[in-house]
Amino acid sequence: MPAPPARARENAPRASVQRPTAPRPSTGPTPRNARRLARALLPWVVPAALLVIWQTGSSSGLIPPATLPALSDVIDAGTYLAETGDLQRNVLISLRRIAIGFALGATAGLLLGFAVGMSAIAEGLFDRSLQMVRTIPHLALVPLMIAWFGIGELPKVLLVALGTLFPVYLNTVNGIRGVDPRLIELGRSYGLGPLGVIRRVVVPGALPSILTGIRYALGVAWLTLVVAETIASRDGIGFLAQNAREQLRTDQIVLAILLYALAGFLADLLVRLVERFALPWHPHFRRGAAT
Amino acid sequence: MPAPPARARENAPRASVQRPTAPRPSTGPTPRNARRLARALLPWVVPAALLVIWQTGSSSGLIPPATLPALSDVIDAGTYLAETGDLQRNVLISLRRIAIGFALGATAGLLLGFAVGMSAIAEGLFDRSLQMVRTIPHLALVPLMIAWFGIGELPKVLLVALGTLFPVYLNTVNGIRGVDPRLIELGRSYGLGPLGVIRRVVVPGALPSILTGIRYALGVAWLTLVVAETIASRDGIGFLAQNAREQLRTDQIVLAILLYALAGFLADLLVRLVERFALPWHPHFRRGAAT
Amino acid sequence: MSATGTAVRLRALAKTYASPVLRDLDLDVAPGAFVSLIGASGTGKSTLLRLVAGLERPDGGRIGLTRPDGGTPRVRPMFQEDRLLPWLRVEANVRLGLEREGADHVPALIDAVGLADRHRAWPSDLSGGQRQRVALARALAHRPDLLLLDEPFGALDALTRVRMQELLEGLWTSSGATVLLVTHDVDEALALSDRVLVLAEGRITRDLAVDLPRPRRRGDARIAAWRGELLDELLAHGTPLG
Amino acid sequence: MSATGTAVRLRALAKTYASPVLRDLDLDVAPGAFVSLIGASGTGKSTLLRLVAGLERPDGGRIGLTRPDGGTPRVRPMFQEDRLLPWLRVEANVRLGLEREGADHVPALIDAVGLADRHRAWPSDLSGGQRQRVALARALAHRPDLLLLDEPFGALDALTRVRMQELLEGLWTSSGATVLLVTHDVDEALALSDRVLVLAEGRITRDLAVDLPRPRRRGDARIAAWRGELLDELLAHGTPLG
Amino acid sequence: GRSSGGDIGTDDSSVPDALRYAVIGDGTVGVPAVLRTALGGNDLGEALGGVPVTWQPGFTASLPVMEALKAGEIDFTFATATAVIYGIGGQVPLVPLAAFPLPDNSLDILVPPGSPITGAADLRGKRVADQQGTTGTYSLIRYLESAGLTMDDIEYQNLAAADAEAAFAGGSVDAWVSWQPQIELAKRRHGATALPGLRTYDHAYYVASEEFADAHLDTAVRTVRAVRDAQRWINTRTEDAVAAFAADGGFGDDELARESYRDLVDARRLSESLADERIGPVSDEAARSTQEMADNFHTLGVYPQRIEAAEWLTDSRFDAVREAVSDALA
Ligand SMILES: Nc1ncnc2c1ncn2[C@@H]1O[C@H](COP(=O)(O)OP(=O)(O)OP(=O)(O)O)[C@@H](O)[C@H]1O
Ligand SMILES: Nc1ncnc2c1ncn2[C@@H]1O[C@H](COP(=O)(O)OP(=O)(O)OP(=O)(O)O)[C@@H](O)[C@H]1O
Ligand SMILES: [Mg+2]
Ligand SMILES: [Mg+2]
Repeated sequence: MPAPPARARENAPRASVQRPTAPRPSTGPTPRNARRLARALLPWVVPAALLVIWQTGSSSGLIPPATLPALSDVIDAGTYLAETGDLQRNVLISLRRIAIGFALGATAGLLLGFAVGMSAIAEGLFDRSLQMVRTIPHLALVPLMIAWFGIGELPKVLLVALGTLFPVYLNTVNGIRGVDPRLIELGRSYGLGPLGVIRRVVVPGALPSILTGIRYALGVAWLTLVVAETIASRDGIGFLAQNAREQLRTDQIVLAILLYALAGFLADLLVRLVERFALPWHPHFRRGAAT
Repeated sequence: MPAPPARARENAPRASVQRPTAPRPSTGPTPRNARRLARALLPWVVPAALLVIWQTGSSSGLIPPATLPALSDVIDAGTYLAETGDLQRNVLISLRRIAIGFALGATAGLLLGFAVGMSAIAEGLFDRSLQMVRTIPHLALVPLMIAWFGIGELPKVLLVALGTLFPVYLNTVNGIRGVDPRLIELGRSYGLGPLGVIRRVVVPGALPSILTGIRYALGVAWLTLVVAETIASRDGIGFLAQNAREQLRTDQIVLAILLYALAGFLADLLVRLVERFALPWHPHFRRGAAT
Repeated sequence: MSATGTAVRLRALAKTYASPVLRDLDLDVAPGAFVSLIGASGTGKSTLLRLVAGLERPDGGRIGLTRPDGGTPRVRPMFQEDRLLPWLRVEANVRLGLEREGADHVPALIDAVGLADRHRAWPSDLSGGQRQRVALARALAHRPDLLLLDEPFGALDALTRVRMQELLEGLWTSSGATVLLVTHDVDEALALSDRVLVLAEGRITRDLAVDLPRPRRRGDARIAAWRGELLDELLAHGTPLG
Repeated sequence: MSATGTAVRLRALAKTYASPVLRDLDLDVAPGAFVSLIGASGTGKSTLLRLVAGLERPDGGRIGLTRPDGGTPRVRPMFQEDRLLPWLRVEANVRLGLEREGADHVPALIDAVGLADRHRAWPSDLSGGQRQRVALARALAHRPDLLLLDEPFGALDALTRVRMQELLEGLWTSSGATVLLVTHDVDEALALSDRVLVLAEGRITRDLAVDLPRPRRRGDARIAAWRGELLDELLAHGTPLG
Repeated sequence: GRSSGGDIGTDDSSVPDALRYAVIGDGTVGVPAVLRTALGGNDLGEALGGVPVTWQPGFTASLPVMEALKAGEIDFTFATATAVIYGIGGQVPLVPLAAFPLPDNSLDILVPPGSPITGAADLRGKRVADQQGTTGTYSLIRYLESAGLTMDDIEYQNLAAADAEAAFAGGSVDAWVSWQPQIELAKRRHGATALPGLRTYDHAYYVASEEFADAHLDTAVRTVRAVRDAQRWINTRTEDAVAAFAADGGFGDDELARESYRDLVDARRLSESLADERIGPVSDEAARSTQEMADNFHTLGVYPQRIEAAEWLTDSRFDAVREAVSDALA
């Protein structure tokens, strides 16, 4: 039987005395478009509500500027930084660090994840060690990173790589363990070599989980960058945040936070696109679930 | 057919001209015990090798103390702190913060994860907002946390909760999406109410993924704690690390790092135990995979 | 058993996936009837069962399920695949959805499907036929008013199959439930049911009343004749292989 | 087809799970033979196939697969469940493990199992019988020297089943491969194979040579007699239901 | 350890390939800004006879600079007495080049507007924010002493300056000790009151890495002189300096920050304010005040060991350094 709808909302009444005709809402284009619009707007309800509460709270004086600067002040701070070109420059520099660090960390995480997920020996050798290294805070590592790798780009990028490695690693291992062993057996019986099994069976089967790891890692990359950009740097939005903090500029601190949220939004968008493209067979992405 | 072995190592030759008898090594107890011992020791190979390299490198002078203090110095630092009682006190205080923050964050992550995983409306409302909040670094949030929640235990515990929320949330959603929709349909057709479906089908199906999230979150809790314990605290191992850094006490910094690794090890052990107990049916835990 | 036969009434039922599967299908099943549905692979038998079970929305038409006493009918589908929950042992799978008090008959049922000594096994440790029997036991355990069976004996050898048929027939007789059975075995349909329906081209193209007393003998001449008729009917519409 | 029949030689084969499944099983299959295996549900038919395919380690005994020309035999099992990869469309599933050059016959094969118009479908959009036919096409596409089929027609209606049997028989005839077929349909075994084996109590308890010319007629008296004999043999050992 | 190594700068001094100058903050105000952009003709490269200067900004305080110094990434930097004490304790290979006293009003202790606290005695039982182990800690101790109080009499809150402001603004602390220019800015921003009588006792230093000082003492000493000249220029041409810093983005769009900075330069209240006239080779007085601070940290348990700072600072192996600095600044 075909895979049925996966969601609770689609739980049709199971055995009503009379089940009425349910013509698909494909008759008129208007209700469908309205529904589509509602679906597209839904994710913005919470952020918009927060922004409105914030601004009215600030302008009415309910939220004192010491607690949270007014939204307009934050926008001013952003405009000023954008006009001087600082904002763009810092964002680009941070993006570069993220890109390199993420590429390194995600690659290492994937390789280790596949090794550990596919081989019991690799699991025995590496898993425990990685689980132990995982809990070491980046902040605590900074002094050692400086001692070992100096104060240039290297320690910054390495910290980002370290931060992204673990979520990718853990979710890759989890994804591989979740692949139906009968399908792996099938692949093997049908003459796929070890690499073929990985490529045709393990990777697609583990992909949803791996993408969850990558999605999370894209967030962690930004988190780590803030720590990394406290290492003797005068650029990047981590430095912006840090500097704003030192100079007691709450408006810029909040600006940096909004920038991070924006980065999160974009990272999320990217992964959603990849998911849609890479998982056309997955029930969640086939049933036209919420965008 | 029964679920076959899942691991590459078990890839028996598929079609050799003559496949010899393979009596299970269950004949004598000695080789089996030896194998068990090897399996138990394997995870310690890498940490032990690192410790040996470290200590010989230090004592031979190959690793200058500025790069990395000698293991013996670190142990001395630990002994000193343990004798004064500082170590135990700080560890206990940190553990308490972790416990409360993790309980809060994991609960919120699970609830949100289930809401978003089970309902398209909840997904529309919350998912994007959470993905945006997720990338906001704790370090950047510290000033706001102080402004909003003061300098007591509350902001520290809240930061830990915030850190643990997201991995639990993301992995819960991923786990729920990975549950075979046919099994959910089955549960519904067999008269399980929405709660019954969650309890009997969704939770067990999503559990491996949820446990991955919890495992990761247990690590993140420690990472966040270091940041949290920069807020007006004179205790906790985050403070210990921070203080050691300011005093350029590399031995104590490394000590703190080793303590974090130990915390990671214990957290990992805990989750492994839970996995073994909660997933008796899972192929990975049934085939006697590496401990 | 306490089941109450349920009447099924389908009117102008239509369902389209990539291409139309069911179109304008009408069907009335009396409460307590045992109806078999046969048809070539891919003609929409499972789809029809899923529609009746409320698991799929029709693209047109009406589905009415009525219990003579006015209550809400308890419908239980047994799916074409076994759908055992991997994290529940055999007995827990059979108990699924039953209250603790209402499950006293479960051990007897597990025994009846020949799995008494395997009741603590994990589904992944069962043979294909064993899994199918667990799924059958689960469907029967609920004492449904309307039982929808999608090829419930497909993975069973000839003898086990006969035992399972006897089990089903016995429970049906004592319970008064309505049974809708999809099968690819014409003999099975003729041996068990009051009516045999042939599904082809999206409609019921043949509705054969099997008015023989029970238990039926395999060798009966009328059965042999009907058998030929039904196969001819199937042949007339062609298999998907042309 | 370029397959080379492979001889199978089992000696004192033993396999135990919770309890013994196979014990001291001996079997010789000549290269190019078509051998059917029947037995009650849960007697170890699938286990035997998995052992021959090298997917399970025996607890004792020897398994020898020999190709007359000395090469390594190409063994392909078709599992009892369809095991389609959900992330590959029908055609890609059938091509699995084939080089691009060696897959020219795949479209024809998909056509032969009646799924030409569904070759771009996702497995989850297929009916049960359609999925089984994809799995069959996949096993045949590899032109194996030894083909291990575990109830390959269980989800097919009578007519589609006959077509698939014809397809299999045709490919077997032209290729010279050895076929080991597990089935629960005694008629099917007698119609297709050179030998029918009965598996019971962990051993081959009956080894029946079916020396009839092909194509065989269903009505043959000898077939009817063998049929009775085989069912009696099955009955003698009892089904799991006692 | 290295600190007991041989005499520094006694071999012939050579010209380095480059000078790596650590900058705390982004280097858009103060001495580094002047030297980096050659304001008022103060060109460090030129003063060093063409040695290229690598500016290494972005340090959050002088303590992290010590980490970089230890890793051999930095040649020359400003350092507070605290950083020097911790540097000695942490065996950072540093050489003290010059010292000067901090202005004794370079710190403030703020209380919120309308607070009943008017002096040290009122701090009993109150929550006081300070970044532990800094100049402020030492000043706070002495301040409490003046009213017969100890640290045990207050609720001490260890907070970094940035976090302290948030806590102060949110009412989580009753008083807050910190240094310029932040504290003045915070005072204006929140309309806070500074309690009278808080003083600064310690010195600040310019230090070089041991390797650099030993091989290139001449360049190191010239750098000290250039720093002095730069500070001199700031102190005399305040309006020009502040305007130049502002043009370089030193105060962002924050007018208040600019004003308060100018006022602080005028009043000579910034850490480096006295680096123009009072800078010189490490004096006994500097060594004594630093030792006092180290002792205090040790007594209070802020730092676990007793550091023999004075002995270390006045060690004879730095004789050549002292001589060269005093010659250069003469
Ligand atoms: N979710 C789906 N999306 C697209 N096509 C589908 C879907 N489900 C079923 N179909 C198609 O609808 C037709 C009817 O499917 P159905 O499962 O009802 O057949 P069936 O009669 O049960 O066949 P079988 O005897 O092989 O199980 C098939 O051609 C199938 O490919
Ligand atoms: N992994 C396993 N662990 C424990 N028992 C198993 C396992 N696999 C199979 N068995 C048991 O071994 C016996 C033989 O199983 P097998 O699958 O070979 O039966 P079969 O003859 O193929 O039956 P069917 O006709 O029902 O498919 C069954 O009783 C089954 O429960
Ligand atoms: Mg079907
Ligand atoms: Mg089987």
